[in-house]
Amino acid sequence: MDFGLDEQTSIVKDTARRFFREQCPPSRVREILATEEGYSKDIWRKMAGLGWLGLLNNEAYGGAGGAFLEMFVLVEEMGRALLPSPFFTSAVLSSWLIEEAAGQPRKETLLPRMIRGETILTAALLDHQGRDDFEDPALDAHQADSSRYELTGTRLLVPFAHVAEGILLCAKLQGREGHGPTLFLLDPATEGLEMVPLNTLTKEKTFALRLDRVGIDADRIVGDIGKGGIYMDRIRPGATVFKCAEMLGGMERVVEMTVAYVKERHQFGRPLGALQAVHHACADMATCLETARLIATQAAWLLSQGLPADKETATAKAWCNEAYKNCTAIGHQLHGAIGFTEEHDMHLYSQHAKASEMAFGASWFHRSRVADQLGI
Amino acid sequence: MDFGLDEQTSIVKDTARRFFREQCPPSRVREILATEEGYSKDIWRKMAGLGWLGLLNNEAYGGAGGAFLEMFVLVEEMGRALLPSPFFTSAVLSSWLIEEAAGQPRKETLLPRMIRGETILTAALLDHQGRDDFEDPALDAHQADSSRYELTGTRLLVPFAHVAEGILLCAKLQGREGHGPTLFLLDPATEGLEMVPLNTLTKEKTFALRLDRVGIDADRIVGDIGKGGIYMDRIRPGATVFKCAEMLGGMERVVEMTVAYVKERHQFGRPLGALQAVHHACADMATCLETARLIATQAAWLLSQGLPADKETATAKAWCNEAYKNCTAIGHQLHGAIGFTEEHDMHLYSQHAKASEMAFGASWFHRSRVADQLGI
Amino acid sequence: MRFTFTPAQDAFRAEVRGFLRSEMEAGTFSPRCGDLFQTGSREFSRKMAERGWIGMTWPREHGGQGRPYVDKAILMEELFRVQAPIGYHFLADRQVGPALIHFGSKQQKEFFLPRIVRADEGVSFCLLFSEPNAGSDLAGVATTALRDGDEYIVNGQKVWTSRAHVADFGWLLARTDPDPSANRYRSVSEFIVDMKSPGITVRPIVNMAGESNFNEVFFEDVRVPAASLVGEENAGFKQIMAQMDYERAGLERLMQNYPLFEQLKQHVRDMDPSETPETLRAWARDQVAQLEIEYSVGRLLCYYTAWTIDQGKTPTAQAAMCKAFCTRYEQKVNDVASQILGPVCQIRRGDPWSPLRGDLAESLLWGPSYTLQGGSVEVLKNIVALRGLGLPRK
Amino acid sequence: MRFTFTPAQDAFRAEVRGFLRSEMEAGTFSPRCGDLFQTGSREFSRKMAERGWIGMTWPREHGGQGRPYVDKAILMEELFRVQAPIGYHFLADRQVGPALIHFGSKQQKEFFLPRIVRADEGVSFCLLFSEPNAGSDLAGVATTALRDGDEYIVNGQKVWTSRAHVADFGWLLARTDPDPSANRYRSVSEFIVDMKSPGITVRPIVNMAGESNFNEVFFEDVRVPAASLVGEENAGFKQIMAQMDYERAGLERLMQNYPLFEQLKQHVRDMDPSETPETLRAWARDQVAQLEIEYSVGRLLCYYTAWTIDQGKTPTAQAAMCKAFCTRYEQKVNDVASQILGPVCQIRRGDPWSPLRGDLAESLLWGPSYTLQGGSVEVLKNIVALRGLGLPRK
Repeated sequence: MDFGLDEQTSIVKDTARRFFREQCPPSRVREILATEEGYSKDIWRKMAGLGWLGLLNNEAYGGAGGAFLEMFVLVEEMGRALLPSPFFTSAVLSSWLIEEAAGQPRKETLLPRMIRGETILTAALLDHQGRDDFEDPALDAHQADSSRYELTGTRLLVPFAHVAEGILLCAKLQGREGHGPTLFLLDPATEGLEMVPLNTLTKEKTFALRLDRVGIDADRIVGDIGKGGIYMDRIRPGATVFKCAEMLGGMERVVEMTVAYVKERHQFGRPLGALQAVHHACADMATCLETARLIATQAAWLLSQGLPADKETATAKAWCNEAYKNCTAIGHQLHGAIGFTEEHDMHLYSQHAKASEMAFGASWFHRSRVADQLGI
Repeated sequence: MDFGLDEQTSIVKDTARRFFREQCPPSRVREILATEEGYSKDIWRKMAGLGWLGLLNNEAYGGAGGAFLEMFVLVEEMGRALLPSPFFTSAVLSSWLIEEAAGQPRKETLLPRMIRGETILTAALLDHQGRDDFEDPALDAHQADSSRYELTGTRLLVPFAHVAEGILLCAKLQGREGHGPTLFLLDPATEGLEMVPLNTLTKEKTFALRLDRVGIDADRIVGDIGKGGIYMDRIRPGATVFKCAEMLGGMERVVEMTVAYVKERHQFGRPLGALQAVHHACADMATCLETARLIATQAAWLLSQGLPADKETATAKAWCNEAYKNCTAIGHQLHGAIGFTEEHDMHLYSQHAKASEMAFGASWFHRSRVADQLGI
Repeated sequence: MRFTFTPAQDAFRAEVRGFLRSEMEAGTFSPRCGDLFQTGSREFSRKMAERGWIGMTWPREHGGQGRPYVDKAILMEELFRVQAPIGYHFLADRQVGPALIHFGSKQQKEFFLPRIVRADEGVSFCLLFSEPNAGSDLAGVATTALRDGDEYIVNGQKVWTSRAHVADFGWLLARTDPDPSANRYRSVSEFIVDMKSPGITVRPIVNMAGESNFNEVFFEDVRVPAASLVGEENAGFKQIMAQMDYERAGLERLMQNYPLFEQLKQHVRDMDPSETPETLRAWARDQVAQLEIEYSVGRLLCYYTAWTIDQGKTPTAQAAMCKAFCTRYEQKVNDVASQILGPVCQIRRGDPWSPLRGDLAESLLWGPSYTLQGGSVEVLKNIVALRGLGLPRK
Repeated sequence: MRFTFTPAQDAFRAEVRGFLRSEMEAGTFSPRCGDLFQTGSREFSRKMAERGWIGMTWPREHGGQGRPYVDKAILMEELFRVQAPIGYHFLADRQVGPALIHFGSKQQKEFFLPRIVRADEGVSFCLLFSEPNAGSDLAGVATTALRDGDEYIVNGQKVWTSRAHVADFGWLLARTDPDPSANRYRSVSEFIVDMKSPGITVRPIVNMAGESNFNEVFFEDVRVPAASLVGEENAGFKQIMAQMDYERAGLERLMQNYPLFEQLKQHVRDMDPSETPETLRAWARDQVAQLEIEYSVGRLLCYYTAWTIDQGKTPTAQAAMCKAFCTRYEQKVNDVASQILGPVCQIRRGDPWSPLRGDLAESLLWGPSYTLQGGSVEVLKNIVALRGLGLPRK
């Protein structure tokens, strides 16, 4: 057992902390959210320059060769800063899916450009009900002619689709070459694709896609026909754990902010933080944070070593979901009305907590996966 | 809406409070539990004299004619005093089952003697796994000859079987006259019946019954063949609500005891009860008690009026289960080590809370009944 | 004992429900979660006034109907069930009227009470209690009101004031004894302030739901006639504590997201077994049943508190318990609903994919405020312990 | 970073497990829930001593093995997994030894440490901390130890003392500065007292499980040599707080009812779908998974605390957090298990119908004590807030 960060990982974490503190203070978060793009091209370029867009990719394409733990701490710092950016959907999900699924030529075309920050992809994981349906997609791909398919269905909550060069989505293919869940890389400019901006809690740019017999060429299939679910299965545990990292960062900031506030704020003639109820609430927050950090880092380490981690991943997500939620609830309670104002940062974190709780499975889902692992 | 007790009910409650305070203080509870009989014949006689053994029975047999709310407050006071006695199994369950199921002659033979305190019955509701199985009993009754059956199976946690004149049990009858769950009144002296005393948390006298082809005459069938489940269904809602009453009484005493203790006990140089954490814990206890009282009394009142109360009964038991458990947990936490000693009363209540939580359905069961009522 | 309503009460409920149904059919409003106390129009309030539904519990000599609080609770339950737009008169009806009846001068009563009851123009109120440095601690207000001849001069800042930008009058709590050595519980007073007075500036605060439902209010040498003092000078804290008991007991603390709960039940009923994982169905069933149980408990607690008031008792501890319990329930509804609905819970009202008519996302935004308004859960539990159980303060 | 054990640690675990398996096969003990710290024999402790498993983390110059706390945690996890009978040496190993190493005199170290490590006869300890009026508040002890020449004279009463009736020595906390105006945190001292000293009376207390696992201990003019003082006079409170950090971090706070949890999982695995309501199965599945999650979290927290000690840090807040978290988990196991098993949960060990080998009923009896020993949850959370987060005391 060794719970300490390696030097290399520590350096990434410290660098990221400094970088986001300078580049993306809370005031900047609000500004970026209000722009049309919903992210800062300037920050994106700088992140590319730091090599952060290719942490998971092969060195052959300019990546860092699967720097899993570095990615973990980097995403944690992003969560802390609440950086609005397509990083998760592009540099985590999409570039990894391409890495796992695509053939050599597509990798060579796409990955170096993605890693250099020249292009962005996004992944459309959720069906019309908001369910992750890679196993059995509610999106249909019917063969139109020998080299063309038609896509029909709805995708929800597709982040940054408006700035992406391509949208990865999984459709149930029925065709001459085979059938089953198949990964496609859709061009957002494709005729007939309707892209509706969604107004959500976090204000992150995200879209509904309506596809009604939208044509797509067969050469836009990524990887093998019928293997969409398998590709997604390869990246889902890691993606889940990176989502935990993002939550950890947010949680840490909420605890810091709240503890600082109760130390300074006076009520009934003494600091709020001298009340026993406040002691206990803060102790609960600190416990949530410390335990979430341990359990998420454990899963990350196991995955980084290529060790089995199904149970640990499910445990981590189930625990982080509840821990972050508890922390923001306590944070709001202790901040009182001030935390409920638009100008305060507290609510940015509570929206983030809710959005990330929902991503890659709510707690009931992960408890059920733990139960599976226990054979019950 | 009128949340006040009627005068008649108030009188019973006050009388019972005084009676148990005098007759059954905590020291006496321990003495009674240590006796062979496990109850006080003297107190039993006096209770008969007060008319309390026939509250649910028809006036024709010496009963009070279904004094449902009086029974509710009486059982509440018993729970408060933790009176060890066969009252619940005999004067609630058995006499009511007889009233609902038996023919005139049996009622005339049994009920007046039960109400006068001359005899005790008990009801064996639970199978070998501890499940209430009146619908589909795990106890078999096979026809041995034209007027005899043989009972085979196990009954658990049958209270006071050692002092009962008869044991009501429901067996799955397969015979020439019919079949289905059927109520029998078994003589405890019947040859072949094995009665094993059980050592339980509450120390109440209770038994396992082992029946291996135990013979019983056909005239010991109570009511109609195949209707055992129906008879039980008639009394189960009321029995459940009376169990809630018992829990209410216990809960009230726990709250009183604990609040008194934290006012008087000093720690860190001031009363324990001046700590904010103790304020909040006591407020939680008080809320449990107040809400449990309201919700249980609502169900009792509806049943007393013959109104539908399935949802309210399930709500009451689910709520009382958790409320009593919370109160004893907080009570133990605030009493500290002293509450963990044999000589302190606290643990008598926590055992009672656990035993009564389990009686007539744990919370998951009643939540599921509420869900049924909601149509979900 | 009678754990149900009288036929007259049932008829009254049916009458209220009928009125609301026809208003909804006429398009006056629709049941939607959000800010329960903000939405309103004088027109709607006037219709309620016509039916005698404002000041219902007030004595007849003050223009009220002298009806029991249980009847009022029936009315409020029906209003909250559909989130009726009662903002114009809500605070005046719940708080201002009863406070004036208890502590107001003859002139104040005669001027305000009949106008409130009729929902006349110009008698909408806001509550000027909280300050940047005094949230739950009302004895700590720093805004001063200093006597100057026949007037008081008010200086200071209030915050979190709902409806300050539309209200005609403000119910102000201010320090009338500025001596720092004065007993803090005996140095504040209550006033009724005309919101159009020179020197008052109202600045909206945008909340996390993106709406400006509350405000900052600045006072700069605002002159208030001495006749606007309510009750005794320096007795404001005691007066306001008594008012709070009534504020806390209402069904509004249980039903802020009631439409969401109703829709959630329907959603779970309608979940297609072939499209829903069995685990989710079982979990949703268990959790929604628990919510239903807590709702039933909270509702009974509210009616019990109303009944207690009708018995002539002051329900201090009970009302605090009621609010602490009920607001926790409301937050659980949000949590369970979002877990059942999943990622789409984030999609806000107006988008076609916003689930449960948009009420889920809005309720999630408002959720943190449930346990803050009218005393935090922590303060409420202290009240239960100190006032209800007699635990020592020190 | 390495979130798993080294091959050497895996081998060590296997060795411990092998030893315990053969002891169980030989009938020395069987895994059963109850009083984890009470059961023990010198014989069993001696076998552990032979293997170097007592004083494992102590420096070699004190007879220890100088091994890391993580290794010790592996040992303890295996012991608790089967509830091995370690009562004879447990307190001396966990608490007395480390305290002597930090604060003991040369003679004390030389006499006690090697004997404890060997599990010699005559070095079993009990802890004389709690008093009738000082439970969690150790600075409030009233028992006095007053200097009289080369001796201290002890008078007073201790309570909740596990093993006082069998222990050879008592680790005593007593007031050495009886002046009531003295700083309460600088007026108590620690002593090692021979339990056979004249004037000591031990009276068993029967607990709610019907066992006399702890005692009252009365001191009447008990003469204790001055050389028995541990560390400095009047520095006892500071010393004991440092010791507590080590007491609180152990896996014993997570695993008091571990065999019950293992059996519960097996029970749920074995539940016959044809005999079990679907609702119960779904609920049990969800709840047991949640327990497993909390167990995993607690276990990691324990190892993390051990690792922190190995880094040379004092884990005050961490250890308090660990114990507060873990004991709550233990109580939840009891609650969930009883709801899954139903009414038979009440049937105590020994009866043929007692479920889960009797461990459920016994755990229910012991449950209330989980969150009391070694500082109540409330006190522990205060420590996290004050020491860990630096919140103000006043």
